[in-house]
Formats: sequence, C-alpha cells, structure tokens
Amino acid sequence: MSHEDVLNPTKLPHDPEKATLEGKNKFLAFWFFLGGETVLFASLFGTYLALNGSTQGENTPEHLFGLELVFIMTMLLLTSSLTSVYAMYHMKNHDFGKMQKWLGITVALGFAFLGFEIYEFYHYIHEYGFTFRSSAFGSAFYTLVGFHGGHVLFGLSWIVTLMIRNQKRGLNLYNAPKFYIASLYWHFIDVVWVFIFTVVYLMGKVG
Amino acid sequence: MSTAVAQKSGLGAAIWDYLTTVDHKKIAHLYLYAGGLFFLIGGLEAMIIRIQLMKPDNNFISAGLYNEMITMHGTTMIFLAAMPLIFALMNAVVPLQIGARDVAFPFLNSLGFWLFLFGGLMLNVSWFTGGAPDAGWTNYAPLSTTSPGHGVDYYVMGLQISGAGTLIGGINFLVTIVNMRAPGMTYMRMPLFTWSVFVTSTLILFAFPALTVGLFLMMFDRMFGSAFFDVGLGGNAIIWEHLFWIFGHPEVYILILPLFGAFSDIFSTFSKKRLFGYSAMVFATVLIGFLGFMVWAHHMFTVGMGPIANSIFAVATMAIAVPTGIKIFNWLFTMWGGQIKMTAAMLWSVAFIPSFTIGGMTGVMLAAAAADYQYHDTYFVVGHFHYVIVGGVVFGIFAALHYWWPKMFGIKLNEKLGKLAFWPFFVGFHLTFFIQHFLGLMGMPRRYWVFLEGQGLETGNMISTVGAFFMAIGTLIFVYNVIYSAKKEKKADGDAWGTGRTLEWAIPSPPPHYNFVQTPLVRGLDPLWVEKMDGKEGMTPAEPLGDIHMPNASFLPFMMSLGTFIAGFGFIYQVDNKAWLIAVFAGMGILLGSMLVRSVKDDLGHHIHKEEIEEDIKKGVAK
Amino acid sequence: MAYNSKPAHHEEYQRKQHREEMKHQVLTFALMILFTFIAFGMVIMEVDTYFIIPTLIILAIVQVAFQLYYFMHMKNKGHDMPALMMYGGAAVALLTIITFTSLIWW
Amino acid sequence: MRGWMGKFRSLLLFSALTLFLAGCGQENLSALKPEGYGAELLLDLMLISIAIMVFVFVIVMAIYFFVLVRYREKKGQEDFVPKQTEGNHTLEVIWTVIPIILLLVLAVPTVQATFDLADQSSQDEEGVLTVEVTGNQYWWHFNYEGQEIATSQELYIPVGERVYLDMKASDVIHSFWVPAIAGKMDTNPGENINTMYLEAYEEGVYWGHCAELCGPSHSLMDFRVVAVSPDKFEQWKEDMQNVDPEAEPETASAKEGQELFNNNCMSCHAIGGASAGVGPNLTNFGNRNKIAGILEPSKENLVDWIVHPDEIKPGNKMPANIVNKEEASKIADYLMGLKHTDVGTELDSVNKPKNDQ
Ligand code: HEA
Ligand code: HEA
Ligand SMILES: [Cu+2]
Repeated sequence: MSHEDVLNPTKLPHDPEKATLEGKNKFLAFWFFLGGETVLFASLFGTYLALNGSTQGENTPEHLFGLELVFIMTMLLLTSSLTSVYAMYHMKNHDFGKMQKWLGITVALGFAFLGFEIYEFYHYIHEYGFTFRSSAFGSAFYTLVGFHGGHVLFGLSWIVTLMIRNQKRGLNLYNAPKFYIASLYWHFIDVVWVFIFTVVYLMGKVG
Repeated sequence: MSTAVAQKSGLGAAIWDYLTTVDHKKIAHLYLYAGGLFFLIGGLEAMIIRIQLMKPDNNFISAGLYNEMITMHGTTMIFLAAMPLIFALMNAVVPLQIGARDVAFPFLNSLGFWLFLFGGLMLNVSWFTGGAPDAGWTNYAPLSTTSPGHGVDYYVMGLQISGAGTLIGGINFLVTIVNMRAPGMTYMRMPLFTWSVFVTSTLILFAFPALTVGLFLMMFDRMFGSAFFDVGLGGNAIIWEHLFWIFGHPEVYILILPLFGAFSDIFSTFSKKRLFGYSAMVFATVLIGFLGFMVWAHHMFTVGMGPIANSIFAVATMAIAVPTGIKIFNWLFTMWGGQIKMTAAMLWSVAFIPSFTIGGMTGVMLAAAAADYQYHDTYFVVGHFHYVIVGGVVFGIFAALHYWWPKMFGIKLNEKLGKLAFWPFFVGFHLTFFIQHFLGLMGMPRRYWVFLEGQGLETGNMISTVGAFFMAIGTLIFVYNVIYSAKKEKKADGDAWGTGRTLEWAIPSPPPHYNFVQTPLVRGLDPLWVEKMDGKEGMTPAEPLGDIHMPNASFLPFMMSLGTFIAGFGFIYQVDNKAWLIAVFAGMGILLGSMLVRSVKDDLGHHIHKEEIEEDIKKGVAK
Repeated sequence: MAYNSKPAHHEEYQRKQHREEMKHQVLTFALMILFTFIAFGMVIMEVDTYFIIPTLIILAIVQVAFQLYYFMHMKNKGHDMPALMMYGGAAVALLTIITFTSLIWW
Repeated sequence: MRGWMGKFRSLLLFSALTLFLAGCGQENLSALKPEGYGAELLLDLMLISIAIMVFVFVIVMAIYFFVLVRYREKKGQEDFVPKQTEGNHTLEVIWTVIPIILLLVLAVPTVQATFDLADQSSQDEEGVLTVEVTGNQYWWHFNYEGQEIATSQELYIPVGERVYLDMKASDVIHSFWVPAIAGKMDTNPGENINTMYLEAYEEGVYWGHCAELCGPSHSLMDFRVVAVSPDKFEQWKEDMQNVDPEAEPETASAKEGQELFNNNCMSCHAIGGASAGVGPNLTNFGNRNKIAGILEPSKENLVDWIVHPDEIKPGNKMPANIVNKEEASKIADYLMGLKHTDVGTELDSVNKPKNDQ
C-alpha cells in the first residue's frame, strides 16, 4: 500500500481502523496493554482494600464520602462512554465531521468529571484535613483514585491532540486506528471507574 | 521519504545510526553490548562478594558496602544483564524465525531499549552519588523505606524506567508473533524459541504491572511522605512483599523460558532431529507460564501466612516440576536416536541439563513449605537459584549466543575458544554453588557480610570463592573469543551450521536489513528442513518480488528515555531541595514533547525499491 | 485495493449493520444507567450489609462486561486474542485481589 | 508422624544419606544435626525430598549419559540423516505420571509438617511458657509472659517442653532462626504477631541467627538459646525474678561503674524484669556467652564495645563515645559482675558444644 493510499484513500474500507497492518498491530497491542493495565489497577485496588481500615481513627470512608458528587461523576463518565461509542459509530460510517463532534462532547464530559474530582480532593484536604500523608488509608485512597484521574487526564489530552491534528485532513487509514484505540482507552477508564465507585465509594459508605 | 537508512560513513555516522535505529537486528546488538557490559559489572560485584566471604571475619569491604554490593549484584544481573541479553536474542531471532521484516513496532522497540539503558545507567550512577541501594534486590520494606541516603531511590527510579522498557518490549513481541507470521506459519508450526518468547512476553505483560505499582508505592513512601509501608500510620510492610513476588516469581520464568526455547532449537539442530514431542513442549511452556502466577508466596513461607496458605502454595509450586520434567525428558529424547554434534553451543546446552535439573530439584525441596523454614534465607536458597539461573539462564545465553552469533554478526565464534571458555566456567560453577547448599544447612544465612570463625563454614566458603575465580576465567576467555573471532573468523554461510531447520537459516548471515527479499511460504514445522528434505535450495516465496515497506529511523526514543532519566533525578533530589523539581518538569517536558512530536508528525516509513533489492541479490547480501 | 471495489449495496448493508449495533449500544447504556441507579439506591436506602456487598460487586461486574463486550466490541469477531489477554489479566487481577483481602491481615 | 517416619529413616538409603549429611556442620548450629522437635521433623522431611530427588536425578543421568555416548556423531557418517520421530505417547504419559506420583509422596508429609509446626493448641494450657520475642536492629529481646522476667540476647528454655514464641519486630523485619532446634519465623513490625514453638531435646547452648536482611549489621545479630533441664529452669526463673537491679557491686571500680551506668546508660538499658527498651536488657550480663551477640566475653572486648559500638556493629543504635575508655572500664567491671544466676554456666560455650561429638 502506498503512502498516498494510506493518507488519502479514495474510499475508506468498512473497518478503517484495521485496514492496514499497522492498524491491526496497534489494535492488538492496545488490547494487550489493557490486559496489563488490568493487573496494574488490580494491584492498586488490592492495596486499597488491604489498607481500607487503616484510617488511624479519623476520616473513615463513611465519614468522608458524599454520594451526590460521586453519582454525578459516574453519570458524566458513563455518558461519555456512550458518546465515544457514537463517535466510533460515525467513524465506521466514514462521517468525520460527526465523529469529531461526538468526540468533542466526550472530551467535554471528561473535563467536567475531572473538574469534580479535583474539587472533591480539594474538599477533603481543606474541609477534613484528609491528605495523602494522613494515614495509610489516605495514601491508598489518593493513589488509587488519583491514578484513575491521571488516566482521565492523559486520555483527554490524547483525544484532544488527535482531534486538533486531524481537524483539517479528515479520516484516513493512518489516523483511524489512533482514534479507535483512543476510544478503547476511554472505555477502559470507565471500566476502572465502575470498580472505583463500587469498591471505594459505595462499599466505603456501607462500611 | 524513501531513502534507505542513511548511507553515511565514519564513526559519527555509525553512532548516529545506532542512536536512531529501529532495525530489530541492530537493536539486538545494542541489547547485547549493554547487557554484556552489565553482566561483567554484575560479575565483578559477585567476585567482590566472594572475596569478602573467602575467609571468616573478613574485612575486605565494609558491612554497608557489602549490602550495596549484593543488592546491585542481584539487581544488575537480573534486570540489566539477564533480561537484556534475552531481549537481544529475542530481537535477533524472532522476526527471522517467523519470516517477518521487522517487529510490529520498530519505534517502540527502540524506545524499549533506550528506557532499559537509561534505567540501568541510573541505577549504577548511585555508586558515585553517595551510595547504592542496600536493601537487597527484593528491597523489603521497612528496611528499604527507612534506608538512609538516596540508594533505594535510585533502585526505585532505575527499575521503574527500565521496567517500562521491558513492558513495552513484551507487548511488542506479542503483537509481532500474533500478527507478523509468514503465510503458512501457524501457531503449531512456530519454532519453540518463538513459542517461548510468546509465553514469556505474556508473563511480562501480566507480571510487570505489579512491580510498577510496588515501585510507585515505594516511591511515594520515600519521596512524598505517604504511608503504605509505614506501620506507624497504619501501613503494612507485607504489601510490598506480595507485590514484589507477584512480579518476582513470574520473572524467574521470564528469565528461563526463552532459554528453554533456545535449547529446544539447539538440541534439534545439532541432533539433526525434529524436536521430540513438539506439542507437549508447547503445552509445557504454556503450563509453566500459567502456573508461574500461582506460586509467588513460596518466597514468603516464613512471613507468617499460616499453614493453610503455606500448604496451598507449596503444592502449587511442586506442580511446576511436572511440565518442566516433560521438557527435560523431551530434550533427552530429541537427542536419542539423533546424531549429536558437539559444537560449543551444544556443549553449553548439554551441560545445562544436569545443572538445571539439580537447581530445579532443590527448588522442589524449597517448595516443601515446612522444610523451607530451615532453608529460607540461607545459602541453600542462594545455591538453588544460582543453579537455575547460572546453570539455566547463563548457560542458555552462552549456548544461544554461540548458536546465533553467525546470524547476528555474519561470523561464527571460534569453536576451540568456545570450548575452552566452557570448561573453567562449568567446573567453577559447580564448585561455587554446589557447596553452598551445605553451607546453608550448616547454618549460614544469606546476605551475611561476614561469617564467624569456628562455625565450620570456612572450607565451604573457600571452595566457593575459588570456584568463582574459575567462572571469571571462563567469562574472560569468552570475551576474548568475541574479539578474536571478529578479527580472525571468516564469513559464515546463511545456513551456518549446515543443519539449520528454521527460517532464520534460510537467509544470508547477517541478513539484509529487510531480512527477506520475498516473504517465505511455510509448509510445515521446521520449514527450512522441510524444503531441504524436498531437495530444494531455499524457501518458496509467498509473494512476488516487489517494493519493500520499511520503518524510518528516529531519534525520538532516545530523547524520550533521556527525558525520563532527567526527571528521575529530579524526583530523587527534590526531597532535599525543591529546586530539583525543575529537573522533573524539564524531563517530563522532554518526554511529553517528544511524544507530541511523535503523534503529530506522520511517520509512514519508506519503501525499498525492487531495483535496489535486485542489486543486493546480485551482490549476494540478500536471498 | 480490494476494498475499494466493493459494490454500493454492500456499503448500504454495512451502514444498516452499524445502525443495528448502535441500537444495542444504546440499550446497553440504558441498562448500565439502571444498574448504577440500583447500586446507589441500595446504599442510600441502607440495605442489609451481607446482601449489599455481593450485589454491588455483581452489578459492577455486569456493567464492566457490558463495557467490554458491547462498547469495546469484545464480543465481535477478530477479538480472540484481545479476549484471551483480558481474561489473563482478569485472572491475575483476581488472584491479586484475593490475596490482598485475605492473606495480608493474617 | 514421627513414628512411621522413624521407620522410614532406617531404610538403607536414608541411613546412608543421614550418615553423609551428619558429617556436616556443628552440633549446636547445623540444621543437619537436629537437637529439637522442629529441626528433627524438618530433617526427616528434607531426607524424604532428597531421596526423591536422588531417585529422579539418577534416572535422568542414566538416560543422559547413554544418549551422549551412544548417539554422538561418528566419523564418516556426517551425511546420515536420523529418523525424524515426532514423539511417543506412552513415554510422555510415563514421564508425566511418575513425577506427579512422586510429588504427591512429597506433598503429604509437607502438608502434615506444615500444620504440625503451626500447631498452637497447647499454648493456652496451664504452665505452658510463652515468650514474647522482639527483633531489634541488631539485638533480640525476650519477655517471659506473666513471669516478670526479661532477657536479651540469650533465651533460656526448659528441655523437653514446648515453649511458644510470640514474635514481632520493633523496626524492620528480622527472622528468628535456631537451626539445630527449629526452623525460622519472621518477626514483622506492626500488629501482626507470629507464633512458633521451640522444643529442645538436650541441654546445650544453641546458636541462633537473624535470617532476614535488616541492615549493615545483619550478619552480627546472633543470639543464643540456652536449653536447661526443667528443674534448672525453675531455679533460673526464681533467680531471675529475684534480681535486685540496685544491688551493690563488690569492688570500688564496679561501684563507680554502677554509678556511671545509671547516669549514662539506664535511659536505654535495663536490669531486671523490665521489658524491652531502646537497648538490650542486661540482666545476668556477667554470665553471657557473648558480648553483643558475637564477641568473646572479655573485659577488653566489652570496653571496646562500650566506647565504639559502631565499629563493631555498624549502623547499630548505641551511641559511641558516651563515656571515655577509663569510665568504660569501670562500667565493664560493673557489668561483668552482673551474675544473677548460675544456671546454664555449666554448659560449655558455643564453639565447643557440650554434647561431645
Ligand atoms: C531462572 C530462575 C528460576 C527458576 C527456573 C526457578 C525454578 C524453581 N524454583 Fe526458584 N528461585 C529463583 C529462581 C528460579 N527458580 C530465585 C532467583 C530465587 C530467590 C529469590 C530471592 O529470594 O532472592 C528462588 C527461590 C525459590 C524459592 C524460595 C526459597 C526461599 O526463599 O526460601 C522456592 C520455594 O519454593 C523456589 C522454588 C522453585 C521451583 C519449585 C522451581 C521449579 O520451576 C523447578 C522445576 C524443575 C525441576 C523440578 C527439574 C526438572 C524436572 C524433572 C526432571 C521431573 C521430575 C522431578 C521431580 C518429580 C521433582 N525457588
Ligand atoms: C542472573 C542472575 C545472576 C547471576 C548470573 C549471578 C552470578 C553469580 N553470583 Fe549471584 N545473585 C543473584 C543473581 C545472579 N548471580 C541474585 C538475584 C542474588 C541475590 C541478591 C540479594 O540477596 O539481594 C545473588 C546473590 C549472590 C550471592 C549471595 C550474597 C549474599 O547473600 O550475601 C553470591 C555469593 O556467592 C553470589 C555469587 C555469584 C557468582 C560467583 C556469580 C558468577 O556466576 C558470576 C560469573 C561472572 C563473572 C565472574 C564475571 C567475570 C568478569 C570479570 C571479573 C571482569 C570484569 C571486568 C570489567 C567490569 C571490565 N550471588
Ligand atoms: Cu519463585
């Protein structure tokens, strides 16, 4: 396949993200990476669960967490997962404009989520004096949730970069795999969040 | 954009070429040079350890320095010598064995190497900045979290950086093997080396994240005041042990499996026989990988997990003897009825069998949980793991290097010198480590700076030290062989040993940088052998002669790794002085900036034109 | 290239397929939202602890399966290797979690 | 379990192995010369495993040498192409099943021994002794629960009785190991208490090591277990309970030493039943087998230690140069005179085991 075919294909195939060998490789590699990420987050969750009760007598999960905020954050992130599915839907239909639009919405939701998360941390630190150094529980909490937040931030920067870079030239066989795996990443972030809101917040509230 | 790799000449150009190369064969060279150097450094550290333990109450080095020495010896040997040397072999061989022109992600391949190198440099810089890490290669908390100075910080950052490189490499090889196989190369026709690299890469994928997390927690505790391992604030030191061993046990199979694969290829090549029980071998490899994840706590029998957990992990550990035994017997029966040619590569392989079997057996003895209450943290364990690591991994690396050297460099290593290096190493190896089992049982714990006089440990330690000197002699002869052969040996054939069976032997030694002029069609297990037996000269091509698409060289991997290196120092020293945060930001800036460049600048590779290839064929450098 | 010469009705068929799939996705989403409501609702209503924890976990796992199989297409063909590696990761993850919840506090 | 294994041991192979291994190491230090219940149980387990390993190894080596000798390439036959055998199912089943059986044979006693050594059923019984063991950088502390007895570096136990140890660490992880009597167990910092038991068969002074890397002086963190008959042990207990920390020493120098000791050292050390402080409890110091766990008990060594502990045990927490050499000499006089009990002194010191070879 010539470079011309890749960058300016006369017609996009039905699965543009997997039409080239590079695309197939990226697709597979990214899934494998997610397999590794699963272990990474499992280690963090494990640590969190092990240190869950080590609050040094103050700022227990029940006492700290407010469910309203978490619920809003969950809705934001879940919805952003759907919007990114829409984006990929349009990619498969070769409608670049609509794809960008849906990605835009995804990013906006993601930023809103991140904003709330930052607010949440700020709140804990200033209202409760609950920090990374307060107790083993504090360390574990901020590390687990913060790692997820870091993933969100990275995902957002990635998607935004892709959107800007390809704004003018539209979809091709070179960038389609990139969009696709960025959206996989985004879903994975949601997967992790599902466990975070369940294990950290809901189970924390239950006690 | 369609020129081949820069054709400049001169040293500067050669260095630039290596700094920017994405060619798996050159990256293999880089891994070999770096890994080899670290092996010598680790070996030197081992010699210092042995000299210190030559006699009782010795004062050759101080107690603190001794702890730094063992820590750096273990860490260097495992992460900076054995793993990179294995990656050298993987890079040199896997794409050739599956009939591919490169790995799936040449750019990432180069990134993986540079990350490893900068991580390794970082660890070793600690010698010159006030003390190396000193809490053992296992770095148990709270000894590590309370270790004064910055030694342990170097351990954390160095391993984090090189670990990232390894993880990237692992994913790369997985995808390469899944997606890049030549037509006809089904999974059950893959050479055993490729198979074991596949399983190894899977282990890397699932094992390294645990280490990554462990190192992050350690970093947060040491540098940012968190309390994961600080009992005073409710932390728990055992979390580190679990994370480390969840990584650590699979790690030992990451070390040995690729060499199991290499031995399989070597035994069958030099016995002129197909591998006995191929499917069983594949199955055993997968099974070892699988079981490897369920046994980590056998390193923690004395931690106090209770009899139930200890028993479960004991039995699970013993189970691994079964697939490993299958392998041992299949190797023996590969040779059975064959025609054994005792080359240097074969000599190392043949020596591996009894050595590794002994090591494996002491492993099973260690797995008997209760008995481990006596063995644990004694020289018995040191004896065990050097038997499997030196007798398995190091012998394997030597065997594989002799075997694939012609493919990597176009010349064979001198056979006479090869055998001359073998004997002192082999004898020295058994001298050094066999006696250590007894030392352990006689009451000598490991990681002991001195042993006291009058405890009956003198003779054993002396023998052990003498053995180490023999190993040093063997190593030095090998190094000499490398230099000697580079000067004296003549160019090797494509099928350098004449009995090659797998695809790498179907192309010239060394191969052109696009490897295969035409992707070969694979018609069975041991594809080259199949063709030879059909009376054919080489492989049947699976595609017409045409332009070849190749990736572009890039300097970005080097820059990205440099960025992490700089940021690493920043993290370490910001504890003392916040001004070092500048280094953190600068390093991260370089890293993220390079990533940005990589993602916005299209890099589609280039094509090598048919005419150039035809030219190469005429010159005889391509086939 | 081969894919350039696909007939037009094939294109139409593909689009229809995609629309069909999208409908499933929206349905999946609705279920996920529902599950989330149930999960939060149970906690707010302080359902009995012995019952609630396993239920929460099951709900989370089902939600995650939805994400993986529908949103990330793991159910589609060509996903054998991804699925294999995700199972592998999940298995190691499970072992890790079991360890950290049972073995650490002796 | 010891019953049938006792018979097992008398098998020829075992006797040979035992004989061979018994040549190894010192009676009061070697895991191969068990003098206690745990060590004996574990040696039996080791012997079973060694027997299995030797058996397998012999078979592997037999095939190995046969193959290497028989199938070497012979001159003039370089072109011969051997038959390309694919495999052999029967063989493969054999070398899968036999190892499984052998491993089961090993697994059963392994699990039995593991549970046996974790058995704590008698710990709460009347009259069963429990000692609280604390690992510190780089010394060991022993607190006799409910007895108001505390010692450091030397653990006295009655022969033939199970003594339970509740173990923890005050700083980093250590590991308590007395090879000749029992296996080892880690001492962890924090709330977790590990428990193991010691049961010595014969009187003697047994050598113990720290087995978990704990800092520069890890290799110098030795201790001793003094096993004495139950009668003597009762005597010892009584002596220890009646220690008068304030007791006047006899010589003038020692008196001055006491004064100096009380002013300079008592903030860390203790004499009598007090539990662990920052430094070791020095009760009965004059009768110790070693100073600081490793030095021969001479006044000279003690003075060196008091003035420069850092040079003898790098990284340890006792400050150097608190007192000058002269003062140290007086303190040494005082400490060497701290002989609170005679029990155990009749046992030879470590390097010459009491139980003659
Ligand atoms: C390449 C590296 C490598 C390999 C392959 C192995 C292989 C094995 N290891 Fe080893 N091990 C290490 C490297 C390795 N190990 C290291 C580095 C440490 C120490 C880490 C540290 O603390 O610093 C260690 C420590 C270690 C311990 C912890 C000891 C302790 O700290 O107290 C244990 C305990 O179970 C153990 C067991 C085993 C077993 C059962 C195998 C098995 O896989 C072996 C299987 C092979 C055979 C058994 C031989 C062939 C089989 C047959 C011929 C069939 C018939 C056999 C029988 C029926 C027995 N190892
Ligand atoms: C791949 C892994 C690997 C390899 C190959 C080796 C190889 C060797 N090891 Fe190592 N070892 C470990 C991994 C390895 N080791 C680990 C993980 C530990 C545990 C650390 C810990 O407790 O934390 C350990 C611990 C360890 C100890 C125990 C220390 C202690 O507990 O106190 C000892 C003691 O004898 C030892 C000895 C040796 C020797 C003699 C070799 C020999 O085989 C080395 C042979 C090589 C040479 C002799 C090189 C010769 C070359 C020169 C001398 C020239 C040098 C020139 C230049 C640099 C220019 N090792
Ligand atoms: Cu292991």
